[in-house]
Amino acid sequence: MVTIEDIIKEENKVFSKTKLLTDKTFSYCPGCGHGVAHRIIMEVVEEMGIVEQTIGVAPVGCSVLAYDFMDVDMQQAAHGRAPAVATGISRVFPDKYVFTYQGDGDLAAIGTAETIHACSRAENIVIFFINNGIYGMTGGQMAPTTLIGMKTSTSPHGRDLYNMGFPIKITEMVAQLDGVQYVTRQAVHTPAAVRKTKKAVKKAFENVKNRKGVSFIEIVSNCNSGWKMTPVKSNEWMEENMFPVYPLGDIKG
Amino acid sequence: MVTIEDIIKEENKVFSKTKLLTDKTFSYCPGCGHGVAHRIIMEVVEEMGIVEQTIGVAPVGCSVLAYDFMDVDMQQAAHGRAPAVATGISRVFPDKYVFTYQGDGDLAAIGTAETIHACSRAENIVIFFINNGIYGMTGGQMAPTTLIGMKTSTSPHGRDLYNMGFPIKITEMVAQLDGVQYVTRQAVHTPAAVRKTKKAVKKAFENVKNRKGVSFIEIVSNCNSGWKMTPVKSNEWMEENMFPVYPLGDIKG
Amino acid sequence: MTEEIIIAGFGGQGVLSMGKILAYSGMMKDLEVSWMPAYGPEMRGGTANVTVIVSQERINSPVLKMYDTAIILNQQSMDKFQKSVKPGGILIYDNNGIIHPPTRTDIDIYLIEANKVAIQMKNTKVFNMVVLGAFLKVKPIVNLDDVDKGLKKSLPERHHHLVALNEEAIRAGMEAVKLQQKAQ
Amino acid sequence: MTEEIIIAGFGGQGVLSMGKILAYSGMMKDLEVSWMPAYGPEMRGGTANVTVIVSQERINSPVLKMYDTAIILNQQSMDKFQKSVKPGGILIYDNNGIIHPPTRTDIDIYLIEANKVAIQMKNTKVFNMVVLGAFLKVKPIVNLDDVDKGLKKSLPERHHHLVALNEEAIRAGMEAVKLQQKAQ
Amino acid sequence: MAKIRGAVVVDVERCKGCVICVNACPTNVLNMSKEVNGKGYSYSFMENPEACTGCMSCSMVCPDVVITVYRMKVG
Amino acid sequence: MAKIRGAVVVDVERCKGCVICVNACPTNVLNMSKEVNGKGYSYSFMENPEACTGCMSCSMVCPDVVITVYRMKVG
Amino acid sequence: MGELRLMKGNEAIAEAAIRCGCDAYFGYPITPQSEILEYLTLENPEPKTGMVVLQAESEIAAINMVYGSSACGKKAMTSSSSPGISLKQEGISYIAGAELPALIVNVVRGGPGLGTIQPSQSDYFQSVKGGGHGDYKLIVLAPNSVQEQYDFVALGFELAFKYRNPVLMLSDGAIGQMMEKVELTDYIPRLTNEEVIKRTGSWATHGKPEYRKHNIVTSLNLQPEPQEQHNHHLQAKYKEIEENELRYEKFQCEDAEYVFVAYGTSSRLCQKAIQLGREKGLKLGIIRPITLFPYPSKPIKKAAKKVKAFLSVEMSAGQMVEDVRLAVNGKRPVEHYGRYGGMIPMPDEILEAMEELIAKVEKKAQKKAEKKAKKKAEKKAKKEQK
Amino acid sequence: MGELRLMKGNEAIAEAAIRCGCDAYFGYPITPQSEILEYLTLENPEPKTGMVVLQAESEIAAINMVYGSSACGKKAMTSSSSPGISLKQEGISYIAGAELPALIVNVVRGGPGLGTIQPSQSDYFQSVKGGGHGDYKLIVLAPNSVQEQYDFVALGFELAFKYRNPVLMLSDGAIGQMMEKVELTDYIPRLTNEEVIKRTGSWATHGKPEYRKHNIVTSLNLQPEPQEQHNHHLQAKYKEIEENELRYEKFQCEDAEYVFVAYGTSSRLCQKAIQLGREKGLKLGIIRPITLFPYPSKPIKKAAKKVKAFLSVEMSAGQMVEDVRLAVNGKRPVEHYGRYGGMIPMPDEILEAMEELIAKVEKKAQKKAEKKAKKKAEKKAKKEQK
Ligand SMILES: Cc1ncc(C[n+]2csc(CCOP(=O)(O)OP(=O)(O)O)c2C)c(N)n1
Ligand SMILES: Cc1ncc(C[n+]2csc(CCOP(=O)(O)OP(=O)(O)O)c2C)c(N)n1
Ligand code: SF4
Ligand code: SF4
Ligand code: SF4
Ligand code: SF4
Repeated sequence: MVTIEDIIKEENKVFSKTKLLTDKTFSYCPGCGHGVAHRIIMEVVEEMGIVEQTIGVAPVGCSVLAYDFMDVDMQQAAHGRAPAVATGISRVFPDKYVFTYQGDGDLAAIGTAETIHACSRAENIVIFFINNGIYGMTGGQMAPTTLIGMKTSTSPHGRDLYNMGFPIKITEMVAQLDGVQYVTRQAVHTPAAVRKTKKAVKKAFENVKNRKGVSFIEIVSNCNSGWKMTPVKSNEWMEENMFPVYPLGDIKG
Repeated sequence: MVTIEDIIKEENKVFSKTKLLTDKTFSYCPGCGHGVAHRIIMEVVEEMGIVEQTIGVAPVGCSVLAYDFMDVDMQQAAHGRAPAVATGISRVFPDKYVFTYQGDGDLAAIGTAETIHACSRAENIVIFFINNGIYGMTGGQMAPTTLIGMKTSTSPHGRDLYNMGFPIKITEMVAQLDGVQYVTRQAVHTPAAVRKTKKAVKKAFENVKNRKGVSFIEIVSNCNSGWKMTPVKSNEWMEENMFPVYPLGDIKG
Repeated sequence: MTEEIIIAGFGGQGVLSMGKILAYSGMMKDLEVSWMPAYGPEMRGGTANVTVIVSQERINSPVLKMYDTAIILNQQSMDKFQKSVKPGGILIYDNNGIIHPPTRTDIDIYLIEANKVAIQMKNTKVFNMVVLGAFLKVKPIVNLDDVDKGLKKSLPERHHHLVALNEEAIRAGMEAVKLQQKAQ
Repeated sequence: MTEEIIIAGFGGQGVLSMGKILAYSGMMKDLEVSWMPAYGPEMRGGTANVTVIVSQERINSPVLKMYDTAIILNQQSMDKFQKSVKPGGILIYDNNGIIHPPTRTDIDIYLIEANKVAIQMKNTKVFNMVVLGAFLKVKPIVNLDDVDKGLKKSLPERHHHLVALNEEAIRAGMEAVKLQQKAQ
Repeated sequence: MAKIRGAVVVDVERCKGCVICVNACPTNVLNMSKEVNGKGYSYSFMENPEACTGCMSCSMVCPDVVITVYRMKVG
Repeated sequence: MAKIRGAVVVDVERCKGCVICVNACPTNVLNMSKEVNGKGYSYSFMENPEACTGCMSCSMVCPDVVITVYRMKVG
Repeated sequence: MGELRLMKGNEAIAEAAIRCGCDAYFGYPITPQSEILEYLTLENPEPKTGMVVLQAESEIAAINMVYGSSACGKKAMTSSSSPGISLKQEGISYIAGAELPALIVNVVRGGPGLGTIQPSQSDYFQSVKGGGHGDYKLIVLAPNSVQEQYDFVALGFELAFKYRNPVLMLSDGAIGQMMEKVELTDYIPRLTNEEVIKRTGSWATHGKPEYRKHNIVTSLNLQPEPQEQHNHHLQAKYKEIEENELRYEKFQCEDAEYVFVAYGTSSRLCQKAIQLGREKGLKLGIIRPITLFPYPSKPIKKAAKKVKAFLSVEMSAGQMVEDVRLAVNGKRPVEHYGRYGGMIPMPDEILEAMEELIAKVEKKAQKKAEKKAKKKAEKKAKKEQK
Repeated sequence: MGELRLMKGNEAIAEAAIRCGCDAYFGYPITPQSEILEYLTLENPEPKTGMVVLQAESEIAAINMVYGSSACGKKAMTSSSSPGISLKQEGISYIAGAELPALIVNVVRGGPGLGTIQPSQSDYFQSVKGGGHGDYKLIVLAPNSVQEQYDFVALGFELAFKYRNPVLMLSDGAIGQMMEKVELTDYIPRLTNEEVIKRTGSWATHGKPEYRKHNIVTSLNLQPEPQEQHNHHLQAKYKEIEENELRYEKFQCEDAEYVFVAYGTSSRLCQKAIQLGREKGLKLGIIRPITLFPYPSKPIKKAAKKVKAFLSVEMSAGQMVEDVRLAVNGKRPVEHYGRYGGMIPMPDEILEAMEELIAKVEKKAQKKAEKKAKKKAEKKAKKEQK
């Protein structure tokens, strides 16, 4: 009989944390998709062997501390301005792999202009857009991507069209821009989704290598704290409610 | 024989300046399209009899002095923020006809976020977007809508893709937003174009009456000073070069 | 009369709302009150504490370094706030999860096994009310009537049916609190 | 030596570039120079004026209220700047379009019919160089050599063939300028 | 058949001489003056007044709204 | 035919008890502990270790990257 | 007496807005003030009072929405915390330049940059001297209690409309997050459009009726001369505000030898320090500016006649202390004590700082006295020698 | 001697950037400084020196691009004019908080709001006291000639990197638009990436090599304690800057009884006023702050010992005058003379203002003397009576 001890041996290890994640425990809530997204990105950087060329930008949002977890050179950016900051980096270091890691509040509300113009200028960067339909860090307020009827701390009676307008599909808008090479919408809540997302991440970094302009990866994710659900429930809710509005798959390139 | 004096009689008058334009001489350069656009808008306001309900917003740009020419209540807005200002007006005066009158630098560069979010929120306003492919007021600098290869004072060797990115078709982007009812692209350089534009303007104000959300009217126009051409030549150049990139016609609604 | 209190524990223990009810009760008795939470990122998961002051006079500083009473509900808070009780003051604590019990000898130390009591009451949500009961037994700065009114004020209408249960918990706390050590 | 000059006229008359060439010429002669335009929305179409100072010493204020010399090229500027010539100073003007000629008696007044001269030369673009010539005749603060160098410096290479034409215009201006009235 | 005759009045002092109306007139009524107005612009005037049909093409495109148009049936 | 056996090691102190791995495991290997860790979270553990194939489904979705996976061919 | 409620400072602002007839709130989430927007969206006043509440896409959009609304003669407000207020600086300068009545709340947190979310008072300069461009002044109200957070909303609007000038309520994370008793005032109905037009018809945009010229709201002057005129007008207005609207509070100053100057949260901490100090026999008092512009320079100057020294206490590296120094103008020592970056100084450290200042001053005085005595003695000795 | 060229102040800045090895310029058009971007795009330095020039979509984007570049250890700069600088305040606070070296140019125009495009000095408070949130300081350089516009670019970068602190060049429309002689310096090649890494490897982001920990650029501290520590560090740095980097100029101060204090354009105007005044026999001088932070408080304080009064001359309603007052600390009268909203005061009006001040001071002195004399006489009379 094979015992567990027989299996748990260095030579049998098939999955462990990438070295490019630090030893710090993620500051995210239990079950939050930010962690998986972090991991995938760092795995790709590790696998491509580009850590010496990689510079990340994390604006405010729950992932403001990404610099504590991702073991690459990182800049913390002002709310909404990560694409401008990334432009500043990429322009003076044209050979680096520069990425931003932004929430929906950040990218699609206050940062709309910076997002659209970095894309339109075809900056040679990767934009990761974590769409959890809410402002996580500040306590669950409504985001531009909040669904109609969804309750948040600033739409406590549900987002209503009349007052608060429509959810924005900024990813589809960005896809229209000539400066954008590759646009895809993914998720990280199931093993299959994670595998697809990882492929997309790899493709995005390859695009940087080939100087193709912006690669834009939306990751539809949960915010169980903001949504006030258990992690498992939140993932189900996400499939049922978010995916119809934000359908997964490649949009461009 | 009928003499000219016979014809020039009050009862034969078929066209004269609308009362809603003040007596001040436009501050625009000779041949600039801003003047025609002003006239059409004021004519429609007059014809619809809504002057008591009309409030206009003009941000900086050559038309910053629109308030000197349009004889309706007007607010001067900060660069790029007219849609936010208009939101502020329309929300406290929901029954008013609120319009913005913005240049391409204003609407499509610094004001991108305000434009897109006012549209997304379905504010009940009209946005006039005068696209002359240049920053007129400040001396002919490159705008987001400047064509590839076009020379401006900040793209003196011609706009090049690599450094300055692609022209933005913000009108097409805006058309994608659910909060926008009506999107059209027009011009004011020929009698026929003017007539079409006027129809569009009327439709836009009708939409406000019916609380339909944003009506967005792009007017592709000349800036002979910025383009360094005579007015007549600039209109020809516009037809040949601008219209292929910014084709006229209704885009939505 | 001025009573300066710190209540400190884990995020989920109802520390803030206990402080709120106490403050509300004081208000019902026409006293001046202040409720000052330590807020910040630690709120999520981490520790929580709130300074409550109840007084017959206008309250000046809502934050303090030394307190008349410290109500301590976990070890971290014990480490932080034991030393902040004024000499001759009061420390009330729940020993659940406490590894190093209080050691000061110049203050009155009370034990309230609120966790236990709440479990006995088959409702862990009333934990904080049990603690409140303990405090009010030791320092009856407001009476049950005030608390009743305070509860009603601070709970939304649809939760008013819980008032009775909360009262019960407070009484249970009053009974369960034990003087462990008198100031020497 | 310090010469404080205002040149004022219409937008298209080459007022600013005339000032620039004068300043550049001064520079070529190792003098200190400053060139301060009145800028603003009036630039488009309206009036234009520039203060040029040429001095052996470090220049302090680049803007002034009173000038040694005023070069005036339209009525509006006459109205504005006639009074700003220092007593004993100089006023040079082109009478084309001037309805109210200068009336001051405490300054030297020179007339330069630059418009006429330029038309005679069949090149209205040299108008401002004719005026410059007039000024340099009256106040030879720089010599033609310096102007030559200044022109070359201020014109882009591809326009250097125009230097000779400009020089000719300057000489024409030098000849054409007439003293209308000596300060009394 | 009744003929339509038109005429335009250009507010000379406000005309900026942009030539756009001249260009727009389908019957070549307008041309630019030799003289200039107070602002230094040559201005538009009816060179062939007989050809004017009062179609308003010029007034439609005049950026400075300085053209008034008259029209009457003749005959 | 060679069978694949797997095993996972959960870094118990870093597990946040989100249950996502439990849900993701196709062979129902994992479950949540009765006890809590130092941070007060119940944590994931192999309830049915024999069923583990080392498919990495759990580790793929663990938001805190606390699962290490081992796999070997058996027989 | 009005209804009493236990409220957070942030909530009090929101409730006050609803009750005082505010027409519109535009905001964007940021800690530690998000409760204002949250409370308002929960209460959802629009169906009840007609007050509009809107989450803007950014702080910049929010301040420009306020511009639009207040240029209509409506009572409009926004709130944010430090980084968000920095973003609003252009908008604030426009509002001041166009002379619009508006209320802006800054619930200050520690800076610079992203900083912390804990309370601070390090935006004093920005608020009082002018964070935006140009010569303008905001009327700055500095509440130090939840009740004042409540009261200063109505007061803010009153002043804003009285002078057609933006009013800034300079709060901080401590007052925003703490709960105290608040006495609520009755609901004042929003002005009807007719009333708004009556009150603001001379300048605001409501749509131009037949009987008047069109109204224009702008801060532009292409020519510098009229712009200077406009600035003169603004300066005259600021002077008027200085003369009429000074608000401050003195506490235990009658016999005080040493006086704190502190506003907002710090003033509460100082009051406790005074209590502790008086228990020790120290004669301490405090002057609390309630309006930071206009600043109570005159009362401080007057106090300088009797007081031996001033200690300016701020949760900053020392900003308001400059205004204390300007007021005292060298007459007395003025020092600063501060904690910052999100730290709150405890009353006992404040007292310690004051004791140090006292020691310093007394030592100096003693030395001076000794010197004098010595001189006298020497003189005497000399005389006697003679 | 380097090549001489007649240049606009704005052009001088652009040329200096190219020549001093600047890595990146990010800007957005606004009068009266658009020539900087225009000159740079025309010169198109990228193919020649590798310097990047980019027109951003807004001032906010531009300042954040600067953040990104300078966090890479590169020499990055931006420029704007007043309203645009207001928009950059959040970004500036971030750059200061994250301790990044960067150069920001403000070619000031008249405010508030949209104001005018004519020169002004009404952004002094914003520049010197902190337009953004939090306790931070910019090193502020105030050129008063086109040559200094040129020189202060290299100097600005030098100081920015020496202290890892943003440097603001506070210019105005007059210096930006005027032409003067400029002596150009030689081209200094941009640092290579290796040199950049050598110089900034301890903190900047270049991509993490094996041998070091990852570098993080941030201004965030979730806990207030470390944020206070960070602030202490910043304050210590500012003190160091105050000790080392003070720059000012005295002109005709040796025998001066009355002294102007003025910076930038105003200082040039005052020099002319001094010339005019000396022609009349008035003993006038000027202290010109070249750095506005650090401010020449000590030299002014020292001067106060001999000088009878100071006149602060600014193109503003009176901003820097506060710093003069703080320096003089009540020892002498300090007054302000200003034109604003885009107006430039003429040297002769400045002289007039000074003459008024002189008259006032002398009258007071005379009165005092008379009083004294009267008292003496009375005393004498009394004595004699006795
Ligand atoms: C200028 C500015 N405004 C507001 C904030 C407050 N703030 C911090 S993060 C955030 C939004 C976070 O939401 P999102 O970008 O969706 O990321 P998430 O936290 O959901 O991952 C806000 C509004 C800020 N830090 N700066
Ligand atoms: C915050 C700010 N940035 C820049 C400017 C300068 N500015 C005024 S108008 C303008 C752009 C004008 O271009 P556009 O919007 O295309 O209008 P146009 O003049 O061409 O009609 C700019 C950059 C300003 N006034 N405010
Ligand atoms: S608040 Fe939401 S987004 Fe933020 S860490 Fe928690 S679950 Fe994730
Ligand atoms: S600069 Fe261009 S847009 Fe402006 S008025 Fe002249 S032609 Fe029109
Ligand atoms: S279009 Fe109007 S402005 Fe232009 S030439 Fe004709 S009449 Fe004059
Ligand atoms: S997914 Fe990870 S954190 Fe969540 S329960 Fe499983 S092991 Fe724990």
